[in-house]
Amino acid sequence: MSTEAAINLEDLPTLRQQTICGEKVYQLEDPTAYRQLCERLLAAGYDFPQCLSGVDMEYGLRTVLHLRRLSDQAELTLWLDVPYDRPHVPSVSDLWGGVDWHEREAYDLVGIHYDGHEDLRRILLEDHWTIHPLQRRYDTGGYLIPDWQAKPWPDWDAIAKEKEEAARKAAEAAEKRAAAAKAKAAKAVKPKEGEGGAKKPPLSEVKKTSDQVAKPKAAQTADDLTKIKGIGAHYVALLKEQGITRFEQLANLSDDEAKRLEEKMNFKDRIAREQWREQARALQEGKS
Amino acid sequence: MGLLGSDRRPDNIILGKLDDLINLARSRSMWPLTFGIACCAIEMMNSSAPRYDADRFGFFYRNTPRQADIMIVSGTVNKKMGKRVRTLYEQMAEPKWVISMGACANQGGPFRQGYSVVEGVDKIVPVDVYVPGCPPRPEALLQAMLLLRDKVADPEKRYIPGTLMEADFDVLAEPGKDGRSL
Amino acid sequence: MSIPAALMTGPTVLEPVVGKTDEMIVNLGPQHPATHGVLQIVLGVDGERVTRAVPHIGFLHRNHEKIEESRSYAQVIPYLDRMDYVSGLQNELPYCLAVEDLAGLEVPERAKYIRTAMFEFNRIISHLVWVGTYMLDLGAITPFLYAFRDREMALDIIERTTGGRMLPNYFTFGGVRRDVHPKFWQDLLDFLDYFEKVVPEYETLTVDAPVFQARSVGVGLLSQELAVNHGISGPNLRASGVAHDLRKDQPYDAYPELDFSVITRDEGDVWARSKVRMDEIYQSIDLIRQCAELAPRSGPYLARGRVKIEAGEQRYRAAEISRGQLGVYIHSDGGTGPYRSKHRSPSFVNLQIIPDLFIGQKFSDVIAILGSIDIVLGEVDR
Amino acid sequence: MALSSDKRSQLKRIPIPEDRHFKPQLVGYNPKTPNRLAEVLAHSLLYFVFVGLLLLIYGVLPWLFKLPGSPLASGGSFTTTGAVLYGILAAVLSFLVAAVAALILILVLRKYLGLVQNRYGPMHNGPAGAFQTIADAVKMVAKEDFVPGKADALVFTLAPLMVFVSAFLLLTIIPFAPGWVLANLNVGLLFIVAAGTIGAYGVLVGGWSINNKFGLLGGLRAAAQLVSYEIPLSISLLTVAVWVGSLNLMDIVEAQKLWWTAIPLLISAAVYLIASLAEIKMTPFDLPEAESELVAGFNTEYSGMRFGFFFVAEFAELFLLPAIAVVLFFGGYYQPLAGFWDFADVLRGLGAEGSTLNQFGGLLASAYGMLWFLLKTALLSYLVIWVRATLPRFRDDQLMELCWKVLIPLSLIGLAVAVILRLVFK
Repeated sequence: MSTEAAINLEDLPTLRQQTICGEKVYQLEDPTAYRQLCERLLAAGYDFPQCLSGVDMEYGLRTVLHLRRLSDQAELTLWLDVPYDRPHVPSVSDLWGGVDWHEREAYDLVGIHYDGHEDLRRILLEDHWTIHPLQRRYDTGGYLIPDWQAKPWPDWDAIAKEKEEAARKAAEAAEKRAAAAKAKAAKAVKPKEGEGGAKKPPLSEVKKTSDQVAKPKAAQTADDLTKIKGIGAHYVALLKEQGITRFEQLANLSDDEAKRLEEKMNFKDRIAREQWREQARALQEGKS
Repeated sequence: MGLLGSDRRPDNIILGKLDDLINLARSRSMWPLTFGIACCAIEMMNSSAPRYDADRFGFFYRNTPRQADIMIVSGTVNKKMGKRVRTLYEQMAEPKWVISMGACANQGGPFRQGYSVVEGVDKIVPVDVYVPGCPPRPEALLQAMLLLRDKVADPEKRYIPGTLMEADFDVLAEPGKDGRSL
Repeated sequence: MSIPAALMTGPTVLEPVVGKTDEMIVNLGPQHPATHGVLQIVLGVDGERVTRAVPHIGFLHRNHEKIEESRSYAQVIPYLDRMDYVSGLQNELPYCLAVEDLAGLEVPERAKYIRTAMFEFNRIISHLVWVGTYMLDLGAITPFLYAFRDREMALDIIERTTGGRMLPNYFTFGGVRRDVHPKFWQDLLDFLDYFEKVVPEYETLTVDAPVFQARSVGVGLLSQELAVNHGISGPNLRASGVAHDLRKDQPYDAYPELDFSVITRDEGDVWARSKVRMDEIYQSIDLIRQCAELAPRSGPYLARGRVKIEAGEQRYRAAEISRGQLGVYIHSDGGTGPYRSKHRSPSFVNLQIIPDLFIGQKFSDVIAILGSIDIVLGEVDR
Repeated sequence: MALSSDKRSQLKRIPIPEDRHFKPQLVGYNPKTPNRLAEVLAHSLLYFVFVGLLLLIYGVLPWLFKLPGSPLASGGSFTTTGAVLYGILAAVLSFLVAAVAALILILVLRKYLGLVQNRYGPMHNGPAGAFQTIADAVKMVAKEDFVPGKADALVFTLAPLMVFVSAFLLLTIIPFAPGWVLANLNVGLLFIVAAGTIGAYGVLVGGWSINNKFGLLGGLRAAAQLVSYEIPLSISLLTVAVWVGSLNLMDIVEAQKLWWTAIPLLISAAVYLIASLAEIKMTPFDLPEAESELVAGFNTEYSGMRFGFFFVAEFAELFLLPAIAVVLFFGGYYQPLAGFWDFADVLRGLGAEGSTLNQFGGLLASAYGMLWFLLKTALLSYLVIWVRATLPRFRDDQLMELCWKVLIPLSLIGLAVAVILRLVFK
C-alpha cells in the first residue's frame, strides 16, 4: 500500500477510482493521462502485465489493462474509454513487452488504434480484412446489424452518485433485514442453517447479509473461521491452538500480535496479504 | 499412373486384375499427412500411440504432402487456414483422399456461427469420410480409416475423378465481401 | 481450380534484406511437424543461423470471444475446454472462479478438493503431451509413445469421472457438474502408484540424457527481466528464476490447505524449462495425494444458486494452468451471459517472446526453443 | 415415451461388480507380452529365409554356369557369352537382393520398433503383417510421379537413382559365404569408400534440385555430414587393411578365422559403427531429413517411386553398412572361434573328394556360413534401430564436433594401434 500512495494521481485529468468486485479500478477518459499513469505505475513496481482487453461499450471503445506487482502480488485495473470516431490510445507496449500482442489483438478485433505501437498489424485475421468483428455493431457472423445504434456517452458523475445512492439504500435494506431477522430469531426456537449460499446480492454485500441471516446467535460461541478467505480447516485448528475461535478476536489483532501469531504458526505475512483482519471485521459487523 | 478404376475396361482381364492389385495395395498402405489443426489432432496423435496403434493397419504418418495419401482434417478450419488446407490438398500427389475428423471439420461444430469459421471443410476439399464427434475417439478415427480402406479397395465405391468437387471460395472471404448479406 | 488471387493476400512475409545475399527466407508452417499445430513462423536464415523471425498466428482463430457474448454463463464452459485442448479441464477453472466471485457463490469444501485434484491431474496429462511432442521435435520417437501410453490411462480416469476424455465440461460455478464415483480417489491413487514409477523413466529419456542435455543446456536463454516484462508465465517464468505461481500467490480452491513450494530454476534455458516441468509432474503427484487425504468423502459437490450478475460488474480471475497464467476477464451488463469475456491465454503471451529468443540461434535450436515454450495453438488463437 | 413401472422393472440390469475400479491396464501393450516378441522373431525368420534364398541363388549362379558341358564356361572360367550373361544376371540379382532385403528389413524393423515402443507394428495385412511393405512398394509405384514446376528435372530424376545405385553397388563386393561374392575385387576396401560417396552426391543434388528450402538445407547438411564422416570411416577401414595386409574382402574374412578383427582393433570397430550410423543418416545423425525441422529434408518434394528409391536405399544401407562391419570386424561368414572348430569344415568333409555328396556338403557349408553372416548383420541392424528409437538428434555443430574432435582423433589412435600391433605380432 505504501508504494501505491507514492503514485501521484492528483494531476491526472478525468481519473476516477473505484472498487468493483474487489478489484481496484482506475477509470480514465484522457489518453495522455493514461500514458502518464502507466509510466508512473511501472515506476511504482507494477512489472507484470497480465492482460489488455478491448471492450466495445456501445458508446465507445474501452481498453482494460490489468497489471500485477510481483513483489507483493497487488493487482490493478485501468480503464480508458475512447469514442468511436477517435479510437486512438497511446500504446504501452514499450513499457511492458507483454501487451504487444494484446494491443494488436485489440486493434484487430475491436478496432482500437494504439498510437506508437511498433508493429500495429492485424494479428488473428488476415491483413486485407476491414471489419473489427468484436464490435457490437457486428453480429456473430461478422455482418452488420442493420438497426444498431450507438449509445450516448455516459455521465459518469451521475452514475457515481446513483451508485452511492444504491449502496446506501442497500445498506439500509440490509440493516432492516438484519433487524427483522433478529426479531424472528428471538421468536423462533431453532436457528436457521444452511441458507447462506443460495441467493446473494453482488459481492460487496455478500459477507454482511449472508451472515446476518444465517447466524443470528450469540457472540461467545466459536465462529466459522473458514468463512474468511485463506483460512481452511487446517488453519482453524492452528488458530484454535492459539485460542482464536471468533471473528472478533481476529479483527482486533494489533500489528504486533499479528506478527507474533504469524511467527508462531509459520504463516509468512498471510494475515496482511489475505486481509484476514479486514475480512474478520466485515464478518463481525455482519454478525452483530 | 493416376486414377485407375475410372477408365478400366471390364473386358481386359490382365489390366483389370492389375487394377485390382494396385487398388488393394493402395488400400493397405495409406499414409496420412502429419497435419494437426486443433483438438482432434491430439486424438489423431493418440490413434498412432500404443493403445490404438494405426501402424497395425499400415497407416504410417508422413510429414510432407507429396508422400501422403490421406489428409486428415483434424479440427476447425477457418478462413485464414482454409487457403492453406486447399494448397496442401493440391500439393498431395494423386491418388489422394480426405478424412474430415470431428464436428468442426464436418460442418463448423460449435463455432459454426462465427465470422471466421468455414462451415465444413467439404466446401474447400472433397471429403471421402466424415467422422462425427467432438473430438472423435481414436477408435472412431481408426474406423474411418478402415472404411476408407474398404472404399479404396473396391473401385466401384471410389469417387469419380471427373466429378471432383469445385471448391466454393466464397466461404473464404471476409463477411460482407462474399456476396451474401444478412 | 486454384484459389483466387484476391483471397491469397496472406500474412505479411519477410522481404530479403537488400545487400545481404546470404539470407534465405524459410517458412515454418502453418503445416509443419514442429509448430504443434497451425503456427507460421517466417524465419530469415543465414546458413543455419537465424537472423530474423516473424510469427504469424490466427490460423485457428475460432471467434471464441464473439460467440461467448451470445451465450449464457453456463453455455460458455464447453467453449473454454476447446481453448487449450491439451488441458481442457484446467481452462474451465478461472472462468468458474470469476463467475463465482461475481455471483457470490461459495464452493463447498468437497468440490474444492475434487476440482484441485482434477486440476493437478490434468497438469500431469498436459505435461505428458509436452514430453512426448517435445522429444518428437528433438528427434526421439519412443518417449512420445510412452507418454501417450500413460496419458491414455489417465484419460480413462477422467472419462470415468466426467464422461469425457479430453474436453469434459466438468467444472461449473459453485463446484463440479456431477458427483465423483465412489472409487474416484482410489482410482487416482492407483494410477499415481503406477505412474510414479514411470516418471524416472521419462527423466532418463529427457533431462538426464546426455544428448538431450547437449541440445538444451545454455540454449534459448530467457532472462528474468525480459520474462517478467513480457508477461511470461508458468514453467517458462519459473525456469528463469521468478517464483511466481498463482497457486501460491493468489490461492484458489483447496490450494491454501495444501503443502507445496514453488518450483524454480535459475538457468532460464531450455533444459531448465524441461526440468521444471518434470519436477512439476512430481509435484502434481504429491498434491493429488494430499487432496485425496484431506478431501471430505461426503457432502455437497455443487453449491446451487442463481447466477445473477449486476450490470457494470467486472472481474479478472486467473489460475495457474500447465502453460502459465490463464486469465479470464468478464464484463457483465446484467444479462444472462457475459457482455464481454476476454481470455488471457498463457501461450498467446508466451509466444510473443520467440523473436527475442530465436534471433542468433541455430535452425535446429529454433525447434528446440519453440517446443520448450510449450504452446497450444487453440489457446493462442482462441 | 415413459415406460410403465412394471415394464421398467423387467429391464435387465447389468450388474456392476464391486471391485471394478481402475487398475492401470498394461495387458494389451506390455512389452513382455509374448506374441509381440514372437511376431518380431517370426519376421526375423522371414528375413533369414528370403534374403538367404536370394543369396543362395547368388552363390549357386556361377556354379550353374560352370556345370560340366556348359557352353558358357570352359576350363573353370567364363566364355565371352557366359561373362556377359552372367554380368546381366548378377546385376539384376543384386538389385533384387538389395530391394527385397530392404523391403523385408523395413518390415522387420517396423515390428522391432513396435516392440521397443510398446505397440504392435504392422499386423493386419498378410500373416502378421508380412505383406505390408509389399503393399507399400506397389502403392508407391502406382502413385503420381510428381516433378515440381521449378525443379531441375534431370537432376531431380537422377538423384534417387544415384543414392540407390550407390547402395546396391556395395552389395556386389560383399562376401556372404566362402566363395560367394559377385566381384572379388583386389581393391574391395577402396571400392567401399568410392561407391559409398556416390550416395552423398545423390542426397546433395537431390536436395538442391527440388527448389525447396527445406530440401536445400537438408542437402547441405547431408553434404557436410556425409563428407565429414567419410574420414573416420575411411581411416577405420584403413586400419583393417593395415592389420590384415590386404584390401581384398575375402582375404580379410579369411584372416578372421580365429580372431575377429574387432578384438585387436576395438577402437576402429567402434568408430566405424558410429560413423556408419552417420553415413546411413540414422538418428541421432538424421539431420539431413530431420523430420521435425526440415519436414522431410532432401526428399521433401519427392513422391511416388522416386521417394521409394530413397526409402529403399536408406533401408538397404541399414542392411549393407552393418554387413560391411561384419565382414571387416566381426568375422564375416565364419562362426565364432572357427579357428578351433568349424562346423563348416565338418560339412565340407562329407563324402569322398569330388563326389556329389561332397559337392553338396560344400554348398551346405557355404549356406552355414551365410547363416552366421546374416545373423550378425541382423543383430547389428537391430542395434542401429534401437539407437534410432532411443536417442534425440544432435545439432549440426555438435555433429561436426563429434566427428572432428572425437571420432577422427580416435580413428587415428586406432590406426596407430593397428600399426603397432602389426609390427609386434606379425
